Amino acid sequence: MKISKVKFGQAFDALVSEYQIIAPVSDANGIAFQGVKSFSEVKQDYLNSKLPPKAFFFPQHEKLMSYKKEGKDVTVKSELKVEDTILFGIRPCDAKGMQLLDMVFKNDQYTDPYYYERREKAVIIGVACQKIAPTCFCSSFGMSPASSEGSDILFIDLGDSYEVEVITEKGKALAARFEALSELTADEQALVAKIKSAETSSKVDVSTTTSKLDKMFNSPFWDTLQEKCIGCNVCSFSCPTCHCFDISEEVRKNEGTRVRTWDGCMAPLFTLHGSGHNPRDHKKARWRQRMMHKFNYFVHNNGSMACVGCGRCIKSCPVNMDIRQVIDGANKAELVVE
Amino acid sequence: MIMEEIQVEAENKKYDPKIAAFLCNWCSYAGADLAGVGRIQYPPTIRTIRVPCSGRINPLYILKAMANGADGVLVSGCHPGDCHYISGNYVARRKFALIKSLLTYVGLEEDRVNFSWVSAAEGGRFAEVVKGVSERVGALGPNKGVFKVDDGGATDE
Amino acid sequence: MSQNKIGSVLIVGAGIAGIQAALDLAESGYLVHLVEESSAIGGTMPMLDKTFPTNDCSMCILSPKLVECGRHLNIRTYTNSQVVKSEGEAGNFKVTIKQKARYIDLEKCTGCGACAEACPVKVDDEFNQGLGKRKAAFKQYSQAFPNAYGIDEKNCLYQTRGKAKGKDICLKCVKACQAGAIDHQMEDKEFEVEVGSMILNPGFKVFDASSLDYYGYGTIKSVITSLEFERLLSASGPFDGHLVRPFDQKEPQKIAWIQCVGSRNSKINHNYCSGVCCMYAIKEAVIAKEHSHIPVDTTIFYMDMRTPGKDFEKYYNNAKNNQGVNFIRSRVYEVTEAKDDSGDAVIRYSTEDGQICSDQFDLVVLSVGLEPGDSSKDLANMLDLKVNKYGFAELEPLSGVNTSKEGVFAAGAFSGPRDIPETVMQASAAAGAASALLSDERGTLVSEKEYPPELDVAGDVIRTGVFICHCGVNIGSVVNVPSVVEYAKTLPTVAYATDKIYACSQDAQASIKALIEEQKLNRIVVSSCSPRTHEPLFQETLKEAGLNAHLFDMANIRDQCSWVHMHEPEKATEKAKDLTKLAIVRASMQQPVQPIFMAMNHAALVIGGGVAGMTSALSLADQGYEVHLVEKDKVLGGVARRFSTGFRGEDMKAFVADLIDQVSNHPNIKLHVGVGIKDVGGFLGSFTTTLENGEQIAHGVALLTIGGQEYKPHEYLYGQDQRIMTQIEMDEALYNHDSKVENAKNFVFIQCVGSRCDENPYCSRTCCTKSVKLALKVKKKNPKANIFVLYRDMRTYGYFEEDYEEARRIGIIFVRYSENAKPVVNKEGETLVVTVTDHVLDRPLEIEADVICLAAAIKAPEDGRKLSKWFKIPLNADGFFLEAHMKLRPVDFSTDGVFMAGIAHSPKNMEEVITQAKAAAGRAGVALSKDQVESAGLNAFVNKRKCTACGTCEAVCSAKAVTVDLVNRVAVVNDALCKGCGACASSCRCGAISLRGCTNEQIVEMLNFL
Amino acid sequence: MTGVQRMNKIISDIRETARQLLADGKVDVVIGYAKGSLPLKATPCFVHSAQEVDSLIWDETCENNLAAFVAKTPGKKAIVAKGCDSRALVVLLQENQLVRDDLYIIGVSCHGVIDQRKIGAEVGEILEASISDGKISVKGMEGDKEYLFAEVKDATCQTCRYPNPVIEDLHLGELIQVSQDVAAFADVSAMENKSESERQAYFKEQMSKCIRCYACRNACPLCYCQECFVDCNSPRWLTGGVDRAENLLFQAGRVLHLAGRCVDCGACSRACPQGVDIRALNRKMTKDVYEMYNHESGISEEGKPALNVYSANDPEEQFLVKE
Repeated sequence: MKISKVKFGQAFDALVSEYQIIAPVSDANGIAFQGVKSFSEVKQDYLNSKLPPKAFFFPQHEKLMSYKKEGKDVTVKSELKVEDTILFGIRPCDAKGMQLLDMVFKNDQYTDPYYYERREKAVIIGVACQKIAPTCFCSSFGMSPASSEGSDILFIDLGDSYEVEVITEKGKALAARFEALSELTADEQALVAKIKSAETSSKVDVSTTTSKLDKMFNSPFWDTLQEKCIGCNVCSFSCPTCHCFDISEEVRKNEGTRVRTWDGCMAPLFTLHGSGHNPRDHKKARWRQRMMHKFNYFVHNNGSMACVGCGRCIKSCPVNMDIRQVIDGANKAELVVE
Repeated sequence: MIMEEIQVEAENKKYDPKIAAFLCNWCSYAGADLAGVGRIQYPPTIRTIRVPCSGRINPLYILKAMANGADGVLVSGCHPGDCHYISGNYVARRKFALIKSLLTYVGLEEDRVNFSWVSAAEGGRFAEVVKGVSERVGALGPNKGVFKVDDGGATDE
Repeated sequence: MSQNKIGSVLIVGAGIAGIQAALDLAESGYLVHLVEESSAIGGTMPMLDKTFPTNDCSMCILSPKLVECGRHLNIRTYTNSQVVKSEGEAGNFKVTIKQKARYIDLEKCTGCGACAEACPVKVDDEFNQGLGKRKAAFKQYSQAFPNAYGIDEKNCLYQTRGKAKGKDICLKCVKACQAGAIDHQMEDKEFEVEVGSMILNPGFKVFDASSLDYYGYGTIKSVITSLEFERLLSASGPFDGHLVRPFDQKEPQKIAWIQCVGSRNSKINHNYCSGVCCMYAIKEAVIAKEHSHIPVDTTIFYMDMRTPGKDFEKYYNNAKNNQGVNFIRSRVYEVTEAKDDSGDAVIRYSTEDGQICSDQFDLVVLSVGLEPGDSSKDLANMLDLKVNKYGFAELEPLSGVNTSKEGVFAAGAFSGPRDIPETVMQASAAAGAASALLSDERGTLVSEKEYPPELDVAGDVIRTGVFICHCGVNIGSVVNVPSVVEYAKTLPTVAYATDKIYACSQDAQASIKALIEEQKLNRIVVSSCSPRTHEPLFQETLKEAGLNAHLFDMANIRDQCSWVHMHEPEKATEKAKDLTKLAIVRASMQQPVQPIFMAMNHAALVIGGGVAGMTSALSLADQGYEVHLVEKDKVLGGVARRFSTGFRGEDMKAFVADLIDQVSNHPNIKLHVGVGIKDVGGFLGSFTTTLENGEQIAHGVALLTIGGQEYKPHEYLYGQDQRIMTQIEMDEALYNHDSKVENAKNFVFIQCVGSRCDENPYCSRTCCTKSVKLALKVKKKNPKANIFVLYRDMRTYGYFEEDYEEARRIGIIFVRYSENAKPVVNKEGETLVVTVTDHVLDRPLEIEADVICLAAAIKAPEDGRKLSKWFKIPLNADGFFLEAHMKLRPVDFSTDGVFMAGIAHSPKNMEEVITQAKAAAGRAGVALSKDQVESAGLNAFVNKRKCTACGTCEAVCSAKAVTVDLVNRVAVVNDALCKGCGACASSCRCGAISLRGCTNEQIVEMLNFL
Repeated sequence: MTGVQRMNKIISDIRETARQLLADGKVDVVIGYAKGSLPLKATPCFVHSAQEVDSLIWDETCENNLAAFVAKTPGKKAIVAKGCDSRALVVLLQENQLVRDDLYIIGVSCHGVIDQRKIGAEVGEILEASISDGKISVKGMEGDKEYLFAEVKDATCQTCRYPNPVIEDLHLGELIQVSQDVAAFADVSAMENKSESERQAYFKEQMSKCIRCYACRNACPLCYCQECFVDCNSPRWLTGGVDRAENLLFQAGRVLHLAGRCVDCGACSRACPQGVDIRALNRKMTKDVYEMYNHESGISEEGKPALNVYSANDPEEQFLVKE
């Protein structure tokens, strides 16, 4: 089924009163996901956002609670604010990323209320990619520019209309609000088929990576890999699946807040203990951790690699460290016999 | 528009700014004491932090004071050449010149952050400096948050 | 000399000389009795606005010394006191002191000023030179020590009218004083002290200009003295530093200074140069320009501009060339009142070429000279000291500080006019001399306070005790003290808070001590007056209660709150709360700070074996210290070996020989002659110096007395004819009866050869006098000789003016030349011809000379640069050693434990060299007297984990206390040298270096509570 | 020689030098540039053996300041240094961060590097690119374009006065003449001349883009603190907040720490994934230091960072409170 962009636009604008709607917009810095009030604000033709949309469930900086002491009285207040939200225009890689984050923040051991409550109240409308950047390599992970994992509804842009694919129950409920849906023409069907069968031209072979990494903890591969890394957090912050955070207390006078902030494993401070000891005191250990976490530990824990091939880290890295080359390097690295 | 401005001005007049004042122990703090001995009146706007020397003032203190919502900052030390520690204020002077220039550049109102040299003998001048700074900071109204941070989040004007 | 020496010293006069000498002696282990005639210590310096040549604020640089002197345990200060009787001999004097009643109990007075407020009597304020008013209950100046008021019995209504009649007249002060300090029944008292030595520095008074009626002082309102002008400039003066004429408050636009008022005047038996007036006049002119809101035209009328001191010439040139001060070489006839009712004054004068002019000024400042103070004469009389014809004390030749009586030393203007650094030098020299005299008794009479063992508060829950002071009504009448107390109770860490009527009173101290114990308080905050005056008092209380003195902070809610916000009680209360809060935050984060002790090697190294070095070495050796004297030449004596006589006719050859003899035979002196220095390392207390022969000397202090060098003229055909010689060469020629001078008839002396020029912009100070002395010697031997002295300004300062006057009187011809028309020396055949333009006659003068004596400049020593690097000490632009402070630390370097004396500091005559050498030895002796090098401990400290060894701290540290250890890659603070300014901490980007008592954490936390 | 030939000569000289140094055991590692994985991108390259030297390249894409790596790389090392890299090395030497004897500087004169962000903005994602004799041909997702090098020269390089290394052990290529005999700060002056509110608005916008990834700091050769003030727990100079006021506090603090040291290499701005105009702040400080103290950082080994020294005549009128 398809919906004309005009009709969808009307539905979109109508939903604004009920939902916080997040959609891609064009700003001075490129494409960003932002709250919008009208469909006309939404950027139609875009590759992907500069930063991943994970911040809507897992903000870079979030007040968890606040407290205040007056005399002997202490008051504590939760700072969680949740709204019904629609995320529109999410690319398949990011939608998949969201699914991976779900595994971290909601699992049989722990459910993070801050993430979970927002995630629960959000509907993701994915939009399939039609342009594929040279840094895109999602096809390496069994996905494609039009895959639907993680989306509640997937759209495929047909020019004047969208093909609408309802994926989940949440998606179904929202899709019920769309009017004047119609069937696709044969040409359109062919176009959809073409888009759905597209693959990224860049691909890395990850078939043996996880098992290889099992044996690579002491590999000399790590010794030189990291030399050019400057230890910033660009890759972590631009990654749709990175989810490490730090919790700190911001106290002033007799009141304070507990805040959660993104953290990144590339910074030495990440693992620095209060004692001054740092178990990962060198970039070597940090890079190994990054690779292990994404392509080994996460697989063992959650059955999936923690990389969706969005290519953001490749584009943003100040020293052009390319994770594809790193995976490749790991695949080819000699094993040390212990 | 003009009416609004007048009103804003009138409201600003009512407000008492809070100014973090870093005074060096040997000159400016002594000058402030001397103003007291002479009963020279000035507005009760400053909150003094006594430091051994203006050379002790880390530029980050000034940023931090602004971030914490001080409406203004006054930094005062010995006149160049009079430093108790020989060259503390000379070393500080370069830092002060640069921070003032930088803050103005990024759009902090010029009158928020103030520097002066007040000697131990200049009680009257100390009062004048505080008066002048208070008036100008007062006229700007409360800290508008170019740096102000509240509970870990920014407050916009 | 007495066999029963006493380890204490009487110091008479508590100006800067008395204070310096007292501090030096008390710090070296002698009990000091400091007697001051007026009600407060400080002398003349507090009256001055800025000081030349650095334009330092006088009060700023003095006040730390006032505080230090005032609270020194081993300085007993007697104000309102005079010495009335003295008996005994060197080593053991009995001195009777008479102390006049102050009528205010020093123990009780808090210095709040309520009495002065209430006092109805207004009289002229002497401190402000009569330009302002004070009350009969008064304090001389606000920073005065003792920080207490006194009652002037000559003007007090009760004392003058009530007391005798038994009537309760006035007594408003008694009512006003909440501390109960006023006691109108107090009586004068006399008491005796026993001392081993005396240092006299009763100071000077300024010449009474009204005695010379042609200057119009006292009759023309716009004619004032220079000291009055200082008060006009001073921010604490009668017009708060606003430069106005006292009588009509008009801002003067045109000001004149008239030099030599009461100086260089033989008609009134003031045939000496006061030495300081040229510089202070220039300074006043410059400051007046800087000070005024409107352009000010300044003119100085002078005869010779005498700026021979260190960096003075530069100051003069700057005033003339950059600041636009006008200088008119002239003779002033009279000052009259302007006829236009403007109140202005008109100066009638003649210029050098004889023109008579007159000019009108808004204000005329008389640069009054210095003369002996009234009490100086009494003092000299009482002690039966030799005085000169002007009434100044006459010192023993080449002694620097010795009066005619053994064991009695003089400093400052007592023995003649001198400026502040000379005064301070003499004071340190006198202290050193007294210390040498009494060295066996060092430490016998001084006391040290004992305290209970310190409580260990590490890890304890912080319990802050807060005491809010009412200060009678001073704070309480404006600030709502109880509400501040209540507020304090709500703040973090506060375990106890209360108010006190007078927190500084004895009973309050006792109560604080008891509460520390009772409430288990481990941090104390007092909100009262200024920590600058009262912090030591409260810290003392903490120590007595067993708490570390640094677990403390003060909020100044009086001087900086209630007194300055008297009409806004609510806002003042809010501010008092905030200030108290900040003090609590800071105090709660204070940690115990322990003084730091480091080893002290009690040996001294003296580098340079000229007169300065030998004098210093002897003084230190006499003080009982081991001295190593290093001289790179093969013989001791330096340049003085070439001199025949001193400036007072002393036999220099004999003097130097005697000195060499003394140092060679002194058991405490080890000579290292004919060997240079290879390397120096270390710091105060533990230097190691390596000589060129490999020998290593360990020493605690170093004195640099490496002299200077004579300029080798490349002008005036010097070196091309034997008859052209420098002053030293001429002296030698005369001494050796060289036929060149013996048979000569025409002598030409050319001044400023290599001085006051582009190459060496400074004045060499001694050459004018030297030329006059040489000329007199020639003329007296051969009255028929024709002698010409070609000069720019005759700088025969002090008593040398007498020689100049005599020289003119007996027919020596003085011809002035100007900088841009220097004399020319030509050789016509075998005849030397000197051509010079005479300014009076305004035409060239040709002199056929048989001898030409060039006053060659004194230059900085060559080795200065090496020593500068080794000892981390600075040189000035001319290559001379740069002292720590031009005024108050004239022989110290900014590097602790290193001192200087002699020509290497700046050109000076032999007597001055000796004074400075003794001063350096005195200062070095203070350092050496310590068992250990002690530092208060409020020092910088390094977090090794954070330090990147970038060296920024090292670069910004003026005390040279921080160095980077490049092996361990960490900055290291030398606690012995650190002064605690914190420049390193604020410059450190990575936050590795911080300052005890003022850490980044503390400041940021205070800002968090703002 | 054509430009390409000249470049190739430099590349072969770099490789030969590296080969010799490594073969002779004079250095343990050569830090240079290799071709990156993306068009118009070079990447820092650490060559440990003579066999690997052929990965070294040199062209207008070599934008990283390699001085940032030197202190952290153990052993004896050679570094390929442009003018700005060499200036950073000078400051690092002045600040005891390097031992001169452990360092071999292969100096290369630099005409400037390409501002790929500018190209990307016009042609979209860059698919292919080639550089030849001052021309850059680009194939992009949004279209193809040919540029003259001068059109896409990085802003930093346009005002560069030190294209030739100021310290080096070996110089490769020809020296470049620069015309500016005084530093030009038209960019800073333009900003200074804007109104207070315009400037405030500009920096607010810039700072709101910052995500505090610290790429700017980490790419900077002179940000080598063990613990940056932003990471300090006691005292907390900044909260964990990521918003424009906090970001400005960070950036202002950082540029103050770089004042009188910054060598204006532009590495911070190029490293920024968000395109924050960080250089605008550093340039302001550079201008002030130049004008007030007549100081340029890292141009001679004898010099000292501007804030480590003072003069009694330093200007003060412009910052003292007007009375």
